[in-house]
Amino acid sequence: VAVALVQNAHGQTLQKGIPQSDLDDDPTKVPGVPPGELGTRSPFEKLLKDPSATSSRSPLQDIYGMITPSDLHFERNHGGVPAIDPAKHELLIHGLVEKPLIFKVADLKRFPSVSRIAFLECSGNFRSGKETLRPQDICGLTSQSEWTGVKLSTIFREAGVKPNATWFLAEGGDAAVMTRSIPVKKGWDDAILAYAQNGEALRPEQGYPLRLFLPGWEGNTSVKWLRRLELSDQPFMTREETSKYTEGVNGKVRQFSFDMDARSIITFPSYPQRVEKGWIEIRGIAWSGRGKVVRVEVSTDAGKSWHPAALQDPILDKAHTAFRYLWQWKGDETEIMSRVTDETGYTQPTMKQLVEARGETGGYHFNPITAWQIKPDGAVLFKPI
Amino acid sequence: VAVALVQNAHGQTLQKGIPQSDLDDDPTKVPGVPPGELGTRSPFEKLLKDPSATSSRSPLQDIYGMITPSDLHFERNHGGVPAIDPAKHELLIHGLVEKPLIFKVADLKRFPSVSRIAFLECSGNFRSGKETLRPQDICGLTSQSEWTGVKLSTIFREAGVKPNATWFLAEGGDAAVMTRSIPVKKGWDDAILAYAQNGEALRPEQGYPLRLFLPGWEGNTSVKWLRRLELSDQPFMTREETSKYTEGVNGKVRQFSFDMDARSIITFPSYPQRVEKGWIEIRGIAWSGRGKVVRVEVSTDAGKSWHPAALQDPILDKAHTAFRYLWQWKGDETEIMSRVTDETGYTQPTMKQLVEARGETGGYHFNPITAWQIKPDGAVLFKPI
Amino acid sequence: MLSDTAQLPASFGFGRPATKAEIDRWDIDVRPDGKGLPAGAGVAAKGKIIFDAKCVACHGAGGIGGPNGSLVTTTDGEKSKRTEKTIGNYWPYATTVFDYIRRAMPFNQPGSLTNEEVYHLTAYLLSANKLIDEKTMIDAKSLPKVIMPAQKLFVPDDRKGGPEVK
Amino acid sequence: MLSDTAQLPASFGFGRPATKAEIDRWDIDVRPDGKGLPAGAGVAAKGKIIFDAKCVACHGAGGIGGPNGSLVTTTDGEKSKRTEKTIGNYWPYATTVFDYIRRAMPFNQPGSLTNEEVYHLTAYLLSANKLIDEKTMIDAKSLPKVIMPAQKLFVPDDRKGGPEVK
Ligand code: HEC
Ligand code: HEC
Ligand SMILES: [Ca+2]
Ligand SMILES: [Ca+2]
Ligand SMILES: [Ca+2]
Ligand SMILES: [Ca+2]
Ligand SMILES: [Ca+2]
Ligand SMILES: [Ca+2]
Ligand SMILES: [Co+2]
Ligand SMILES: [Co+2]
Repeated sequence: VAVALVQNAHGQTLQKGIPQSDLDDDPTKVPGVPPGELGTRSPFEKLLKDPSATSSRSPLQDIYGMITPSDLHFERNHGGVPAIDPAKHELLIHGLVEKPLIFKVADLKRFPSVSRIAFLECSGNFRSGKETLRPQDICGLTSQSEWTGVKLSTIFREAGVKPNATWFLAEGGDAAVMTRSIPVKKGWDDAILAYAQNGEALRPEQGYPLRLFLPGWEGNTSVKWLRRLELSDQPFMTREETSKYTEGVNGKVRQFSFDMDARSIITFPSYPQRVEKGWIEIRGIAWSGRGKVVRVEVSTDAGKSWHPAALQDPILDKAHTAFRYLWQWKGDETEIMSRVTDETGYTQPTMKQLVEARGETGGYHFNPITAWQIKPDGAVLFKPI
Repeated sequence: VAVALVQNAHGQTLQKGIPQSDLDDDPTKVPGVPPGELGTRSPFEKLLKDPSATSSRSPLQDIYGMITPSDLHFERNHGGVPAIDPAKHELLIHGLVEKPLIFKVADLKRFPSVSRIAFLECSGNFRSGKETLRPQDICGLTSQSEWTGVKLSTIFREAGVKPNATWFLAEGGDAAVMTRSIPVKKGWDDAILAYAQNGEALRPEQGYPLRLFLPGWEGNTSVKWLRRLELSDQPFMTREETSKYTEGVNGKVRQFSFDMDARSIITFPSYPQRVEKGWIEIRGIAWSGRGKVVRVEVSTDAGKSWHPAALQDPILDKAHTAFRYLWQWKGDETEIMSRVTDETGYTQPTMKQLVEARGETGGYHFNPITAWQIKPDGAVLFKPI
Repeated sequence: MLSDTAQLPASFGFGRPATKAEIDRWDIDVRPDGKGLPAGAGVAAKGKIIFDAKCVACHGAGGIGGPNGSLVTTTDGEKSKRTEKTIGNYWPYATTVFDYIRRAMPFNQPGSLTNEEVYHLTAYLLSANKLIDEKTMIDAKSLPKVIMPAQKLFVPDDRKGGPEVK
Repeated sequence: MLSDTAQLPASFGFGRPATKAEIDRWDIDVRPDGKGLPAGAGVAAKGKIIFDAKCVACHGAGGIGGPNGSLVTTTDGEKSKRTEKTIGNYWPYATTVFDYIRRAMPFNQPGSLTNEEVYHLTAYLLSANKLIDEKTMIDAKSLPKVIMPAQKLFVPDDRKGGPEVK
């Protein structure tokens, strides 16, 4: 069989004649592929998001470190990914401002810029129900990038946001003309009009050529394909902040629930991985929409005792933070789980605590402690909750 | 004309019927592409490395923030990119060790892991000669990733490196069977056996499935496609540390010049960009192989006066650090340039200082201050040195 | 010369002033107080005709039970395990019906309806949900006044971080 | 239970012991003291024949002036602006010639030469560079003893950071 392992033009030319049997032997005896215009991904790496009609989940169990490769960043949209010519895309800011303005993307790039590494998570990011769920299935609607753009506060100053403006509408240029009302305070605090992600322009699925990015807030508020900002003295009560992205809590409906509560998940070992007896480095990610992760604890005895995990530097504000805990597994059946505490002192709750506090078994903003069953044969299964 | 702007199967199906004229108008009236298995890059973004027969340069002038997209990471190899099946790849450690060992990549992934964001730069990373050079052409052989792997010190302990081991040979499994001798101390200090980059497995061009990563050291020592480590009481004097990667200095030949001296470059504005009168955010990256960047200064008057630039957090050890300086350009012809100071107190020199210190006008490890000419019409040209 | 980009000039001067025409072209939102509602009016009977032509395939006959979700409250609430959230039982503001349909529906032809059509559809869906009488004319005046039963349920988020689970 | 992965167990037990055969299969390096040189021997005359067949296209007749660089020092050093770096004028150790050719050359068929062929080629290139007599037999004993003129030039890096530019 002829193979082309490096998938660019050079690779296909140079390597297509190499019989598989030679590769089995010794790559040092085969001239390699010369440098190219774009790097490739090894065909041995099968990295895929898991798409439904409305979202696509990041393969958390396959991801290392804190950066999500841009093509594996989760997706959630309400009208599909639009095809936008960046030269024609414009952002309008109007309403309670001194000077209504229109910016081309190129105009926005001229303003002082800022970069920050932060997670983005959909508030509908929880699934349970069967043992054969992967981290990707349970909570694959979270990803992390380095976002670059202009601070929204800079644009607020430029347009002259009036003192009586308390909310603003962020509107996308997609088929859903996605809209959310955001408190103006968030705009002054740390909102970014992002045009880049992990060193390059935003990917189309993440809002190319321009999106709002609200660190720590539920993903839907970081409106993608952003084309309009209207300053107002009240919220607009759009469909996404009334019919959707609200949740029943003790007979009421909680609205404008922006903050993403602190959460963690063990990504190794997890289903469908298997473990062997001996030393196991338990690995995972932890994050909080309210600041830094200060502590992650791991239990390897089904929650009876908890032990501090090591956190990987740099520990950033509102960012996925990798944690690790070294465990010697003797082969006994057990359950492993993690819980995070953030800088506000909030500790990730159990499902039981969440249900007790809210009087609901589902809805948005479910961030329960997630346990994995370790079977004597090394199989790892999700523990449905 | 029919266009397919989102380049996955869905995109091609859904959008191929959209006439270009509709896209000109309003993407809100066109159903978008549903979520997919892999994200895409907008076809409007033309990001390419610039390959020669032996290397390929990162488009620094097009990159935002501190992470280099993995497919734009620079390349330098001496026998091409090998095609390696990760299930068959092995690492041998032997020589002055108690227990010679062989690890599969999967074995290495079981050890305690570490991640760090750090630059990788080729020591041959300097070109000059004409005004129409981009940052990519001048010093595109530097890139930055989040690297994940196992500390080499962990593997040293596992194999039992003997006290008399002072050097080790790192050997690649490519057609060059690349070899470098490395002081054992670096192995204990901060060397990583890296298997992942920016959240996913190493890319083939960066050493898939395993590479050595030596933070702050000249790129060639971070041997890619790593297959063997031999502990020794002396260096091996391989071709890459004698005939190559050595440099004439005042009549002598400097060898084992590992550290990458501190360096910075303004990436905006730079050739072939153009500027307009008014406020310009001068942007660039600065880094040092000897620790953190502590200061970047910018001159907008051809080096007569220097002003501190803002550094983007997080400022990491041996990492590209973004800097910015806000400048009001009145339209006069001038030159702009940057210089970095690292935590050892080393300040990036001028070419004149380098030539005076070394008695050579070329060779490895040239890190001079780089100036851009700003022409009255807004053209930006490199100032050859 | 500024040494830190945090010390910004009063204005950078980038971008261009937006004209009224440019704002009006995009300013399609409708607030709960009716700000943003265009001229025009609608009635349920006309809305039903449009609904049956353009919406029924996805949202079901009478707005109940379609593949993309019910829009109208059913009376068999007791029977189903969890009552489906609809305009009638979950939407706090009637203006959102107009706003959302105009911006996003029908899903396969977004932005294709006239204001008049949206008024008719809004009247139809409010009437089918028994929120207005089937004869009530819906326009910029009347729509904000429609009383939505769910509105009293809505409370702003009171989570604040800290030890308490909420 | 360890709370920090910095406190490591004495051994994790991952990987497997390497057998001598497994080490020998890959242990192809040659040190300046000759450690690693295999059995066999070579002479320049035989090396020239191999060179003309397998190397000349890339490195030029007599190892001078090929598209992939000269390997042999020319006498017209004065004429060219900068003397090309070759084995004769820049390589500090003769053992590197054997090591490098065996591991990486010919570029288009790497790893294809026998040890005997590499000894012949090494002898030829050393002789062409006038570092050995054309009759000298090169083997594990003699190769490390070849005196390389460039060796005295090599000094370890003395850059250390700090204010000094070096
Ligand atoms: C091709 C399928 C389709 C058609 C036709 C369609 N819709 Fe929809 N509708 C949807 C989908 C899908 C959603 C959910 C969109 C999302 O993901 O946010 C939706 C959502 C809605 C909602 C919000 C429901 C809620 O509870 O939040 C309303 C109201 C609505 N549609 C009204 C209409 C009207 C009125 C029409 C006809 C003019 C129509 N739809 C035609 C598919 C359709
Ligand atoms: C198809 C072209 C080609 C052929 C044939 C070839 N070489 Fe090379 N040779 C190269 C290239 C290219 C390099 C530089 C490799 C690199 O990038 O490190 C090189 C480098 C060398 C060097 C190191 C030169 C230096 O100054 O560092 C030696 C020695 C050498 N070759 C010897 C040989 C010998 C002996 C043969 C034949 C057995 C041979 N080459 C055949 C292309 C070739
Ligand atoms: Ca074979
Ligand atoms: Ca048109
Ligand atoms: Ca080889
Ligand atoms: Ca409005
Ligand atoms: Ca639309
Ligand atoms: Ca050896
Ligand atoms: Co919410
Ligand atoms: Co060097």
